[in-house]
Amino acid sequence: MRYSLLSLVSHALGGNRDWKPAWRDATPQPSYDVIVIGGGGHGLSTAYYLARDYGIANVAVLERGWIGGGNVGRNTTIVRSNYLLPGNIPLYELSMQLWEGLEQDINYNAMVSQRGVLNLYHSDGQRDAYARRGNAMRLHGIDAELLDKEGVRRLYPFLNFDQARFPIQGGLLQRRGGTVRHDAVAWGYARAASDRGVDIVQNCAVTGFLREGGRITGVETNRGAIRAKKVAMAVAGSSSEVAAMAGLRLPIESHVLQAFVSEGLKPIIPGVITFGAGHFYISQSDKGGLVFGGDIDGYNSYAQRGNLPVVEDVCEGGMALMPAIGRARLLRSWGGVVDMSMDGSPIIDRTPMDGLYLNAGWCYGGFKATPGSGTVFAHLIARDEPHPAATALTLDRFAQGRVIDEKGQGAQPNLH
Amino acid sequence: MADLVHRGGYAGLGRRVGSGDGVLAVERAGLAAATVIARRGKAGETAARLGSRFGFAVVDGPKRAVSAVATVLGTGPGTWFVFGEEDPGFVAGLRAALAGVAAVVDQSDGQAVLHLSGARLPELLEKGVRIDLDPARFTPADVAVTAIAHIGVTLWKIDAVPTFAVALPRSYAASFRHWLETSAGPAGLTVMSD
Amino acid sequence: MSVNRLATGGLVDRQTPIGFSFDGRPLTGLAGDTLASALVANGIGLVGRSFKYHRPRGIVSAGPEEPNALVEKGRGAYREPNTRATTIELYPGLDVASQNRWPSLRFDVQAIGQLASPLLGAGFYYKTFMWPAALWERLYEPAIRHAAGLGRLSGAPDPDTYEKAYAFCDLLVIGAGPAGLAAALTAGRTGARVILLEQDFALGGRLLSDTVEIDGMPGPVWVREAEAELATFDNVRILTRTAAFGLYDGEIGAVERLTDHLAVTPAGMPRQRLWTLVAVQTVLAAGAIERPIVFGGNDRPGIMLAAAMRTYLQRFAALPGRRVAVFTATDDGWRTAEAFASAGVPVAAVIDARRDIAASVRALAGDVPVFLGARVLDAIGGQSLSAIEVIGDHGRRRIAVDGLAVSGGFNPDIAMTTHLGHKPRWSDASLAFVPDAMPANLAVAGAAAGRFTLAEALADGARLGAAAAGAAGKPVVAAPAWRASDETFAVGPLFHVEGGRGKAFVDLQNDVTDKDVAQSVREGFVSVEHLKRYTTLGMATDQGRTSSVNGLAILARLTGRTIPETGSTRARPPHGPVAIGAFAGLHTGTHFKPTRLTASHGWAKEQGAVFVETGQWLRAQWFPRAGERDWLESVTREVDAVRSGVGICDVSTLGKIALSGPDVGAFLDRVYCNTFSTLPVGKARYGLMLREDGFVMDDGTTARLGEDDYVLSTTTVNAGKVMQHLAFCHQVLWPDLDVQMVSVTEQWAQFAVAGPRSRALLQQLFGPAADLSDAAFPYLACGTFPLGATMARLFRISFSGERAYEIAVPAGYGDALIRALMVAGRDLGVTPYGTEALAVMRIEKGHVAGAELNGQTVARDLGLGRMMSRKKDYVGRLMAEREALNDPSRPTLVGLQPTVPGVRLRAGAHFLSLGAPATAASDEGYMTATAFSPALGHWIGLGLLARGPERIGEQIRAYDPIRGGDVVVEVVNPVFIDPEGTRVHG
Amino acid sequence: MRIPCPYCGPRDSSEFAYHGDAAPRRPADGDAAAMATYVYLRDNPAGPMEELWYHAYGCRSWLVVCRDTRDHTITGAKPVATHGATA
Repeated sequence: MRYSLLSLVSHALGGNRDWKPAWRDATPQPSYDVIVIGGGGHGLSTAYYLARDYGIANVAVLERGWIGGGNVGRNTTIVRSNYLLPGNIPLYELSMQLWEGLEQDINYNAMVSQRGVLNLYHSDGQRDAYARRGNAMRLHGIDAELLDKEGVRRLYPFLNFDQARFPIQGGLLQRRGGTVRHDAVAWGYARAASDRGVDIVQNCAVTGFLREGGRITGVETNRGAIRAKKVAMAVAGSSSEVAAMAGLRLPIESHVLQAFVSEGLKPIIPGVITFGAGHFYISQSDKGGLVFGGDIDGYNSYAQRGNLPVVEDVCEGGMALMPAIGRARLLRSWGGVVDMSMDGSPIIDRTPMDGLYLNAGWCYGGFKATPGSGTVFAHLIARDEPHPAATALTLDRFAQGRVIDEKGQGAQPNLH
Repeated sequence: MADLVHRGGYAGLGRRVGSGDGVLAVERAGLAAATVIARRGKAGETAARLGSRFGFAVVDGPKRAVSAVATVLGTGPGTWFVFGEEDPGFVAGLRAALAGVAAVVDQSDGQAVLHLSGARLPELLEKGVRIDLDPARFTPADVAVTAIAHIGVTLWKIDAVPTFAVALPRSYAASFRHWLETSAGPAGLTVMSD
Repeated sequence: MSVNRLATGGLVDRQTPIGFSFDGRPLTGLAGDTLASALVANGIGLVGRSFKYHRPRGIVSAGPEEPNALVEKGRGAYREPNTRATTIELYPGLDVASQNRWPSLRFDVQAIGQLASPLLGAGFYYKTFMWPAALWERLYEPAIRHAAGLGRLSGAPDPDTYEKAYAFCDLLVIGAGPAGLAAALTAGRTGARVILLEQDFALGGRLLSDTVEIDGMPGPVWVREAEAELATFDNVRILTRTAAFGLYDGEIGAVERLTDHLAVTPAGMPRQRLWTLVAVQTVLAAGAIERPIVFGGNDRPGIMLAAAMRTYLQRFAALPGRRVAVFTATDDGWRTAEAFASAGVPVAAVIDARRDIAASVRALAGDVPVFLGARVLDAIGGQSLSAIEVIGDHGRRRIAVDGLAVSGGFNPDIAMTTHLGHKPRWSDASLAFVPDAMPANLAVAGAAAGRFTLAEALADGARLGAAAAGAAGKPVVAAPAWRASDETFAVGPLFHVEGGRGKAFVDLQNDVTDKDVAQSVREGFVSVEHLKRYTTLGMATDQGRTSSVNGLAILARLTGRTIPETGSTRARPPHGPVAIGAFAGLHTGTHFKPTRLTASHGWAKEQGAVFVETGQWLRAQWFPRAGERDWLESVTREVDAVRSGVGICDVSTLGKIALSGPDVGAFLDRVYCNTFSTLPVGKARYGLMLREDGFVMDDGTTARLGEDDYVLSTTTVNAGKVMQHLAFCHQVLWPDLDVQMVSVTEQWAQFAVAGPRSRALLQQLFGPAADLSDAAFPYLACGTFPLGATMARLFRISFSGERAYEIAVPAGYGDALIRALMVAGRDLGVTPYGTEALAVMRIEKGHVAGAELNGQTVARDLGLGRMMSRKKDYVGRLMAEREALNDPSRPTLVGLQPTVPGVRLRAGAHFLSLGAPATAASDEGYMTATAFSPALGHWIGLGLLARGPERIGEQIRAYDPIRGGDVVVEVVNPVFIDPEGTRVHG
Repeated sequence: MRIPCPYCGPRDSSEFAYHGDAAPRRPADGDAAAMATYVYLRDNPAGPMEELWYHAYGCRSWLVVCRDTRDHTITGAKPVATHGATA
């Protein structure tokens, strides 16, 4: 069923009684060409692109809970490709370009809204670091502008320019960056993948791997064994746990990242603002909520919840940046479990086990990468070689010293 | 050769806020201070020698021992903060007394020390101190190394009135005074320094 | 007296009228009112507009669960959007306005959107607005954004202040209703430390609203006595207007409203205080929230929760209707009928969906018409309720009313029991979720536990209060036994009445109807989490308090499951919205982070220095002089002064760590890539520290002051990180080494004295007794010299490349020393210089600093590969030896200068070979730092360039499109000035 | 989260800096592969875990804290010195 204004009107005339499920709630078959573990954004987009780009539709996405319940449903909805290092930029820019055409491609309005992402700087050194980054973006054909203080003031006159501990000197602006309605991404990909024949299996938890010799040949689940020619993991937050079932140790820790939303307010913040010196970033949703976040809590956790000191830390940053939000109320918080990798960048690679493919280590960056991640992971699975946009994201880069460390923090995941 | 005048960490920061009555903060400038760190395996001996030097019992724990001339504060395993009344030879004497068992590092100028008292002190302290200062639990025998308003502090209690002492790195003195003034609020505060 | 105020009764003070205004209309209430009760008393039923359809809405509840009556409180910068009228305490001059309407509350043009409501069902926006794509951001989305949202922020900085506080206790009681008061009294009497939180301004909870008795006393009287007794205990602290919002690991967050109820804020008084509470035991006595029923037109102003109606009537003596009906599935609804009847208000009907009603309950209605087994199908009216349509054995009947009390059951307020991930249990008896698995040290009492009667509440409180006291070593001697009524709380399953003509709202604020739920189910959104996200059910400011269970029940029925099979969503903090300002406390503006000041700060300020943030420190960046046009002129003068005469710079902010003990040398050899055990006493050496992954962590000079005494310096920014790293190396990696270390950054004020005349200046300072000759005190020497009443440490080290010293004195003498240095150097033309001149000179000398030590470089990249010892193991050695990190194509440190003099260089430019296209594939590195070199008369730069050292003499592009710059530069030796290094001896 | 510092007593986790899993031991024999494993690979268990915390705003001790990563329950903390760390 194609979505359009016309279909909306015709359903409305029929009392909205004829809507069909957005995706088939499938029962697992005994075997598939590809099993994707994880019904989050990356798993669903991988399945969609396997079907769309490689004609591999005999695919199952196995989700232990309900689709979209992981980090695709608990993030701050920001999309951008303002990365620094050549190992990362191509993937995020591929992703950005896919966002730009996503809705027409999958016939689902995910509210891709290119309202601009601004990263503030407060010193000459930070300005130069952002210049380096902006120039790197431009070398990759990506839009980037370096604003001075007045440029920032024109966009956001209500920021704290005069009474600040770290006065704003300017910012790096990517106008093509913005926000996307996160849940809709999961649902849109699920619907589009399902329409192309992919089985989306909810409440199906993987409990182990089937092996023959050194090869992975399927998975054990709480709904029985399912065989597959290839098994792909896209379970960020739980990557280590699932990998351990295959006997692998990963350069990853699981950490909790909290995010927050205020009560609904009339529009005040047009774009996305990132206040690095205060560990704070914010945007406003179409419903009016201020959506904001900060640093991870900083300790290993699978609890999907954080603690009060970080809430205070984030709000301190918020008030330091924009004291106009003091009287807005924090309404909801949530916690996502993120894969923090040892260099802060993701891993998309084959594993030492034949037939097992890994997509992990997204740190905070997973949501914005969703379309690109699915595209390059599908390529890797289908072709058994890395997509040109993801050649550097290998698993062996750590041992080799080819780390992609945007922040220069080294092998200390909670600092990335 | 130039002679130099000494200034405490709160020099020039004295002020009266509101009624000024609720809390009194008095700088203790001119104290001699040293960090004492026991050599490997010598924590017990260091404690014993510190004790015999000053004539009181010193333990390896977050405890305070005090006499007319010295205050010994446990700040970490095998580590003490020792304050002496104004005596130019205090740190050197301590170093000699602990030779071979502990490192003695002069910190006389590194810390800014305030004595805090006043009827509204308990409510002021609970606006910054994240540990339980109930009189039954935190006594004049206790010491806490902790943080107030993102500033690392050493906190101890001088008497049951209560009078508290708070020592912090001197570069933070102005920021700490902001916390004091803001937190005292309508209760009022007087900060006195030289 | 206001139109709907009863002449007697209630807990309002008729002697104290209070003037306030609503939408500019002056009104009068009484002391003891909330805004909501004052509006009710003034006969105002229309209070707000809903989120999506802009439907007219009134007051639904009498507490923080209010979904409809949200207003903007205050004006100008004080405007506070989305404030629940039910939680605003009335004060003189209170000024509130309705929101989400234009041009007025009565006439709101956006309400026309209701006509299109069949098009605006669940998830409609996911299905359209996709063509043409360009219109989304230009047209569709702005329209959606404009229509959505509720109140308006002022856009001005919040003029109020906030603070934080921390408290500890044996027993924390959340909620001061009967259960909470019983717990606090029981434990308080033993001497246990108790903190009692109440979000209302008055203690008592339902005892203030209901006609119940304890020990023969009316509720409010018993509350008064309990409060008086609690006030006599030093060990009990009562915090009213304080709402607990979150259970976290080991602590509970609460927010206290200090001035929101005051007409005038006392000077220095913060608006709110954020509490972090640590309790040995917590008793949650938060009560229960009444549940509405979903039926046609159930959002009409005038339709209220039954217990809330009783609260307005009995606590506030305000009449929420002049002819009311009760629609209930609970026994409690009947008590509202009784309350109205005893107040003399005509009750048109009691409609109960159940047939089997206890006689004692049936008797509460007296001679009011009763419809059993009946339902309200539709509520009729526009901006107020005019009638209800009842369906039952009698068929359909329309009953004219202006108020309808609704009671669908009670939801225990258990959100806090689920904050740590524990799941509640569905109780078929209570028809509600009740606590099941519980977090450690948390217990639930009374209605919050699904034990609704007064007797149960008191008994729970006494039992849990005694247990907490006992755990604190204060056993209860005589357990209190309060006598109270044991009213019935039977409830029947009624969540939703189907078949009404009007819209039936499940989530009142977000305008989620029963049809939206049904459509979601058709579209496959059958997980409760999917339903919530797809329809926004439960995501309004009431956080689902009035909507979640009804939504679940409808979902369960539509999917053929039971409610427990359908599940429940997990509650997360905050329980009740909390001002963002409260979480920030006083850490705002310039006090966002502490500021560290050096001993010379006051002096530098006197000199008119411009300061720069360096980590938490403020450092003098340059010292402008009269007549200088810009910073460059000042900095150039400062650099010239150092290179030709003598300059002084405060370098106290560099981290300084004292290390001692027999194994210090061995320890330093393991943490630095170069060797320190061989450093002679009285000498200093530059050191480079790596991370274990082989990348450079920090650098600095370390001096050996004595056989077992070293002082190590770090960069300003990395001081804390290095201290932590050294403690890690010592305590975790090599605890067998006998090393003692402590930061002495604060102990020493340290100044660089640099330039050819630096020795002369110091000689002047120290006097002739000090032998500062090169023979006695050569380059890299360190020593101690008497200076007045103190001793100064002197290091002969240089960052500028000139002859230079660093002099350190105890920080108390720092201010005096800078003044003394200025005096001593007066005749030598001494010039203070700041960090900017420091940076210029380090670039001229090719010294690396923060821009190059960015965590992404290895020693080899910085031209420091030779420092890496091959004779010993140290942190980072093995990882730094990896092939990829020794690849010659890695960008390596070089100097850059423009081929055309006068052209400015900028850090952050990328390097491209001449003629190469501006693409990523051509990228060969970047400029790390630039400066105008006064000595050379042109701009210079340092950069990291692929195969850099091989390319000296080559011309390349410094590509800087983001600033419109594209400069041809020549690759040169990174040491621009005095490459032979003779000037340090000059 | 309250961490029971053996020296200072229970303190809020915001006083501490976190390092991670306490299990990996720095290899001493110059084996690059073992060092890479030590530096980069983690078990990252969902469950009880011994981990290193530094009491930065307190006694400046490195502690081994036993904590469950599923629910943050802390069952103990001891000084790293008694943990048996070796070079």
